[in-house]
Amino acid sequence: MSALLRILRTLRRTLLQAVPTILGIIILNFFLLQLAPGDAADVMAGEAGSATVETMQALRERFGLDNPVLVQLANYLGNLAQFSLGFSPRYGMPVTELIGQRLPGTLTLMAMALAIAILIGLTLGSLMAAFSGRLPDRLLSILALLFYSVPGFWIGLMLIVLFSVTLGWLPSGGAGTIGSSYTGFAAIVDKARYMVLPATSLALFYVAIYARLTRAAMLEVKNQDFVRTAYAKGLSPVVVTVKHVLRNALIPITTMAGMHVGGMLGGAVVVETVYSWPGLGRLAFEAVMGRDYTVLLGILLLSSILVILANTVVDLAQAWLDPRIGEQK
Amino acid sequence: MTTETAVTHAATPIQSRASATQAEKPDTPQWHNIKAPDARTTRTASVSVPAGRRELAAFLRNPNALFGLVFLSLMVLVALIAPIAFPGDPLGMVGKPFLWPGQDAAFPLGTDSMGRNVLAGLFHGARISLFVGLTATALGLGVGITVGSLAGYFGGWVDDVLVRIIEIFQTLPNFVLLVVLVAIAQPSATTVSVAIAIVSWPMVARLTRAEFRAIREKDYVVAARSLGFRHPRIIFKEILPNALPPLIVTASVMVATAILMESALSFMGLGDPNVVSWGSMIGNGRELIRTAWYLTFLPGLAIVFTVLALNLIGDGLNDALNPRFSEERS
Amino acid sequence: QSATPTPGGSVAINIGTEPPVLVLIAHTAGAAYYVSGKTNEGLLTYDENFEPQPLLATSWEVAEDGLRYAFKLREGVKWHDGTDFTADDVAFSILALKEHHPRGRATFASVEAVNVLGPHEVELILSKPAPFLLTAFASFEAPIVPKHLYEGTNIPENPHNFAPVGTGPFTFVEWVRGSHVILKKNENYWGEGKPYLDQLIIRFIVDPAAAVAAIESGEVQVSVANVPLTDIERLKANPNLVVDTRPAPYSPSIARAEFNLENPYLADVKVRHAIAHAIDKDFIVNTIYLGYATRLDGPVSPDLARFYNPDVPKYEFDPAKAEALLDEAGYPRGADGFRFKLFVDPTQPSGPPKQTGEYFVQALAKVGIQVELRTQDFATFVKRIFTDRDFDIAIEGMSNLYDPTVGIQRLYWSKNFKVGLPFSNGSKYENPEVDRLLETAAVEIDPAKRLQLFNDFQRIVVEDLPTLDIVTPASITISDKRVQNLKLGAEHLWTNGADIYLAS
Amino acid sequence: MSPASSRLLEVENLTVRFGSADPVRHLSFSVDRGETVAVVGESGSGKSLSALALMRLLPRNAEVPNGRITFEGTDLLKLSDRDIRKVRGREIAMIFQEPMTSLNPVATIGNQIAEVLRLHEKLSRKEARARAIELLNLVKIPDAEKRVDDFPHQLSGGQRQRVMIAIAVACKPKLLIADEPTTALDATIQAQILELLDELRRKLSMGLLLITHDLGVVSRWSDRVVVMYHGDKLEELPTSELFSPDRHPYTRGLAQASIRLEDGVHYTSRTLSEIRVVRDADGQNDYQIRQPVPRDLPPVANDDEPILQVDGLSVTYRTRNRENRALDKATLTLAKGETLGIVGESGSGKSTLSKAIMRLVNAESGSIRFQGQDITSLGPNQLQPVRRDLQMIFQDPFGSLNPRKSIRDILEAPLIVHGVRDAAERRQRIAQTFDHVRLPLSAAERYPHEFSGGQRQRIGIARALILKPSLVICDEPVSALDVSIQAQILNLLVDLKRDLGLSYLFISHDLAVVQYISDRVIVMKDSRIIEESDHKTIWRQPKTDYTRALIAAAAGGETRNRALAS
Ligand SMILES: Nc1ncnc2c1ncn2[C@@H]1O[C@H](COP(=O)(O)OP(=O)(O)OP(=O)(O)O)[C@@H](O)[C@H]1O
Ligand SMILES: Nc1ncnc2c1ncn2[C@@H]1O[C@H](COP(=O)(O)OP(=O)(O)OP(=O)(O)O)[C@@H](O)[C@H]1O
Ligand SMILES: [Mg+2]
Ligand SMILES: [Mg+2]
Repeated sequence: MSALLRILRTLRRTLLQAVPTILGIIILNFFLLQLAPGDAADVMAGEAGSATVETMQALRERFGLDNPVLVQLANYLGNLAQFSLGFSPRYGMPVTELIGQRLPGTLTLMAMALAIAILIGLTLGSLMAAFSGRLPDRLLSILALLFYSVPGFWIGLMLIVLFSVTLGWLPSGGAGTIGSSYTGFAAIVDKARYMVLPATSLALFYVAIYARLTRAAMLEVKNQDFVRTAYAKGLSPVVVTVKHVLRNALIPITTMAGMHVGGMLGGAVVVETVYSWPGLGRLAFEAVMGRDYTVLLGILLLSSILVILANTVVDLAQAWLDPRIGEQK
Repeated sequence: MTTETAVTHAATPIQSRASATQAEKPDTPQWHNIKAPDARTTRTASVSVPAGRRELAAFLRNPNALFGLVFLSLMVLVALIAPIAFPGDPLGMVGKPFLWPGQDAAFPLGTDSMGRNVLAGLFHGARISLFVGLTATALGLGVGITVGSLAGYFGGWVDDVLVRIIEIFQTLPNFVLLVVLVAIAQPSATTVSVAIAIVSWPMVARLTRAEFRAIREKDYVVAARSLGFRHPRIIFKEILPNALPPLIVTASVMVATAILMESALSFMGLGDPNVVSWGSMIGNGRELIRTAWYLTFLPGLAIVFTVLALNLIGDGLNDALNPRFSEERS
Repeated sequence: QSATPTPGGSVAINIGTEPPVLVLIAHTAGAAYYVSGKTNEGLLTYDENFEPQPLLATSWEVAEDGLRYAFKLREGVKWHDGTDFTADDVAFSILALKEHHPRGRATFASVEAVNVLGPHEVELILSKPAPFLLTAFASFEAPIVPKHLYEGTNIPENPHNFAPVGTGPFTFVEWVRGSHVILKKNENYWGEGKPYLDQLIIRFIVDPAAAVAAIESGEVQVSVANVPLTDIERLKANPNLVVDTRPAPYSPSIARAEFNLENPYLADVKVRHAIAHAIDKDFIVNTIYLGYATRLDGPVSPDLARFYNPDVPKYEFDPAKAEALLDEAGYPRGADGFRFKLFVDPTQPSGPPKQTGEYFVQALAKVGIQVELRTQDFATFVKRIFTDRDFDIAIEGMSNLYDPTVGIQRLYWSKNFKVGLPFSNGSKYENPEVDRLLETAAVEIDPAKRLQLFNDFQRIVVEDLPTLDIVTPASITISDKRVQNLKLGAEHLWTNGADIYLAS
Repeated sequence: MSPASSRLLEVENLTVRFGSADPVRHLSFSVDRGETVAVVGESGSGKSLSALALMRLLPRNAEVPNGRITFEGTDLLKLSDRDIRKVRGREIAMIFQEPMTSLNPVATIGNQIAEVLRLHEKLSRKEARARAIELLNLVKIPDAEKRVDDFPHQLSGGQRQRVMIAIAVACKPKLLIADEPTTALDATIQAQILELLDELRRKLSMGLLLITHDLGVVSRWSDRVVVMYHGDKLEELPTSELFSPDRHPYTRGLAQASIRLEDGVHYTSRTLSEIRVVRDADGQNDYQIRQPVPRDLPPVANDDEPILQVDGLSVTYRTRNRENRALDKATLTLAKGETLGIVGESGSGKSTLSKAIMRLVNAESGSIRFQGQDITSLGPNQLQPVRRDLQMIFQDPFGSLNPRKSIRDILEAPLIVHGVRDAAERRQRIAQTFDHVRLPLSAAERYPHEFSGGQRQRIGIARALILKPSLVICDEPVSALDVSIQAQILNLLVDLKRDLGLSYLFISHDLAVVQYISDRVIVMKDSRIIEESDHKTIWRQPKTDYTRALIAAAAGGETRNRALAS
């Protein structure tokens, strides 16, 4: 009975709290972007390499840059109120559509990366905790730190060289076989093949964090009395770890994973660049470079909604993991 | 019924010192009754260590931490002596381009595509990378801890407002925000540090807040309040030391993140072009990864080892600051 | 080129940057050059010697006075949507170019009227001669768009700019933003048996190292630009690949350092000369471009052979002379060893422009000029140089285009100094003689006289040195050796691609 | 009683070693089928470790250098890891000392019980659940069908303890180890649980190893007693002889130091015996029992204004989704020099009352007057001087000490906060307080975790006393202490009262202790004060049924001594 109620309550609270946050984000970003030198017309005219005063004027009109800043903000908010993210003259399409094109791919990539990171992280962390203070622990933690401290693009390029150029097993970039007409399972396999390398590159960075976190949490939980109770029942170490320790240790990890969702979107820029992956991170980067504020604001808005959603999911997951959460306090 | 039931040397009431309040006073040296079982295992030496030194001693006893400390000191030393060891601009094009390490004794680690001395770059790069890493972390920690502890400690509307602010920054994709900030402020070591601090503080704030919320409810904090401690004392002396472990781990990770973020910025061409950093060396060398891999590998190695050292120090600090661990290790 | 082309097959071309549009009717984005002509043809195409060749126009005629251009158009051509291609489309497109195309405004400025003389006949009436005009009808430069889809719309935002409908050998299939464009064979193409390819894929692999990996692993068959120069030696050794460095005459690019003449130091021609002597262009060619560039002494690239004047003053690398000039100009070295300080702003924060900037820092320091490098993103650069004019030396890549009046005049003409206008006369160079030469050349129909005017112009600007021209980078294409007819004529890779085929 | 057939467990020469220390040395004892053996001894004497050693559940850094543990003929120490797992939970089961934390917080109690059944009895999920409900019924959890899906935090402390018992007896073990099964439970629940264990022992004819420091419990429920001190077994004796005079001096000391409700001892009439252990030159312990000299106590000054006056105090805890009125219109007064004892059900609001008086939780209504001043709504700054005079000893001694501060820091901070600037003076005050609570000054640099539970409690007391307050609220100050230390602390509190004129609000679930120390007693139940009397009347003429039940449960002991009966 209380589980559903708990979930509904959490959801309602989150949604109510999200409104001011999102509004704050829009306004903050809007003014932040105003501070960046140059505007979309500069970029477009600059890219063209040749322009005239008239074409510049026309460009500014198209972007709505000829209005005072506050009017631009009001226009944007007006658009939002009608659930429209505006139109990007640079891309020649509504921002919603532009983002919509890339969102599924980005989300899958992020989800896969996060899944890989958590899976490997949990495994490494559990192993490290099991061998805490001994050689395997030391070696694994150095390995994890290596993953962490090697720049993402370096790993990315090395993986490409190894798996695409040398071995020829996996494609070097892109999000799927271009022009293929795969359906069903074949399509999934195809997509997965393209996703393995970028997801791994993206994940490795986080593996270290989860591994360390898991290790710490497991060590913490391991010393608690109820673990001893479990052993006293005659359970084997593996069962104790999986059934009793891990679940309790998952809570700080889910917290961290929630925090990483936003970070991943941004951290993906580099990986997306290396793998020519048509993702939102790259789009955001290009929007900054192109001073295409409607697109950028759209992405940032989406990202904040995503993060808030992720936080909610984390809250729910934690409420499920730990019955004490959400009931009291 | 007020007779002594056992023969004892304390048969006569003993006058206590200053207060003269006790019915009895311990018969000191051998007073075995205060046995504190654990006390027996504690060596007297560690008992007499004055506060503060114990942590240091515990830290220095930890071989990992010591290794980290030595390596980091070495790096700091390298940064300090860089101008003496390699006077002149590390960006100077002093040799033939693409000399491999060992190929020319004048450039033990080779030269890059423009004929710059890689070793000089590594030395001078230590200055900037450590500067960026440490400054950004210090700033991020400072702001994050302040905001997080205020939110977590006071709760209520203070918390509501601060959490909104944290959330606003947290939901922005870090790297994109970083790019925007650098685009606004022009790349330089300082602006890059500040920008990295701006994107990294929310994480610290969240963590601190969570810790503070949990610890705030602990009995020893309630006890501190009951003793009339004021807020700053409770925040900084009672709660903060207990909230440190995750923060220390985060801090050591943050230094690494900052160094790497600077490198990613350089990768995207948004670093400070007038100074060398490990990140910029990697950024410059990345296109050459296939032909002259040492150009990315060497600064990469420097980063890896520094990060490793920092993490070892972090772990060591954590253990040392935790009276339990340092005890067990001894 | 080789024997008999075999039809069929698919070719993927990596062009690096993703273009903002696919049809250049109201845009001039360089990345779109590779795509626009494949779907939307122009009236003419050009051979290596810039001789016009028929495309949508089968014949043409230029009046003696250069004020009337008449074109006979190809018959039986259909738009991709099945509608017939007619003279109305051409007239409409040329007027649209004149109205909306960033360069078209200037190119077609003197076009007073476009008259449709018949279903497949059209004439352009000019108010004054435009000697370059006949070279301006390349597919990507002056694409012809279907009137029935563009008329009455906001042309710069017309959805078909993003999903082209043209007469070209390839029809548009899809554009996945951030990833690729797929074009497929136009079965109704007018060219007999062409195109040979069934499919053409345009990829956008931004990262240079990844771009190399893609061509090495065979995922793309052609890669233009953005391949790290250091990898080229290795790629050359790859038996499956061909590295082609033939120039692209239709739009040769040059690297140059633009001096801000509003800066008191740089206003002094001696200082500019000193800087020229302090810079070792051979070093730049060899170290930064690894030899894949040609030293440049004047504003015209040797790739634009018709207008190239080798006979301009040369500033040899001579630091001593540079120092002497600086002393002479009244800027002795100060206590810190420096005479004065300048900023250098490269267009891009990475690659050769940045490296050139880095070299400037080092080279100028040697002659006592302290230089600070500033890198920034493109928007900031554009604003800094052309709006804020807060710069001393800007290092830019520029295109000569197919004619100096179109590609070079804008950079030196005093009337084209316009604050806020990107890539105009950023130096604020003002020389009445140069103005006169350029203005005269713009309407001079006698090629010999025109060439002379440009030669004089080149000599003067090299003497005055408002801009230090540095190199003209090679245009490098790496391709699978089976891909044939990739670069044809003056248009290079920017042709309609109908002749590309895969040798077995 | 032929040993061969009825002997269940035989421990011989067991030593447990942590690095250089041996907290258990050469311990030998045995348990027969159907027998209850009690282990008593000072806190930290190695009782729990010995029990853990039987289960092979010692902490990883502990080793067993010698000894044999023969259980039904097999040496447990020699079994492989696989085989010992078959013994754990099925043959030998254990109820751990700390019921609050010994259950997995994220699993339902039903699953935690079922787990052991499915493992050892190979029951199906459904069968195991049905059995779990049966077991919950057996341990008298009301509404077992519903509560089987509850999580541990939804149960009260006593109920959790019972779930632990259900887990332990699920597979009908032959030996049940119960480590302090009733600490921190109020008298009625304590009695119920012990009765339950005893019943199970009889029904299943299992051996019961009962670890406790409560001699009342020992004498009432066990057959034999093992007395431990510092890892050594001092002696083993039949329970009936526990109170006989010719035992080991330490055992005698324990017996004398313990107070029983039915003895009716009061601080005004008698000091409590203390055991003093002195190590001779040759390293032998010399156990001495002493009864401190009696004290002349000033009469309680009932005259002028009371030191504390609480009027209609109510506290409601508001959490996100429910309200809990933890204290309902409490009214009480406390004269200078008086000790007011508070007893009552667990969760009846005793700690809440003390925290409200301390202004650590905000009162919803009502007023608090302290030393004539209304402190109900003072701001933090005005409260500061009041805090100095009003101190509290927290219920959880470990939790109320900052784990990262040495004891010196913990004691010094209040002095600094309350304006003792002079370092020398602070040092002197600390030394003096250490003396008060019988802690050696050499312990000052150590950290809370380096002390035993009893010592921590004394540190808490020291912190409360160092500011020389006039009122101390003591929330269960002796619950974690064994009788010998309890006696010391109680004597100390009385001394301080005499010397400093302190007043106490004294909360305890141990009626005998409350009886000993209080001048007046109030009884709390369901957030209310239900009864108030002076210390004599309340035990003789309790007014409410609850109080009567409480006293009956606490006093039943001697009359039903099984050891004597059997
Ligand atoms: N993990 C450990 N590491 C080191 N010493 C330990 C550890 N656990 C217990 N000890 C020490 O072993 C001794 C015996 O502890 P044990 O828990 O058996 O005491 P106990 O008799 O059960 O006390 P109590 O009545 O307080 O529960 C104590 O001195 C304790 O400090
Ligand atoms: N911080 C809190 N938030 C919410 N409810 C609380 C809080 N503290 C105590 N309670 C609830 O208030 C009630 C009274 O608790 P209190 O701690 O005063 O009981 P107690 O009489 O001291 O019990 P015990 O003998 O177990 O210590 C209990 O139901 C408890 O669950
Ligand atoms: Mg114990
Ligand atoms: Mg309580």
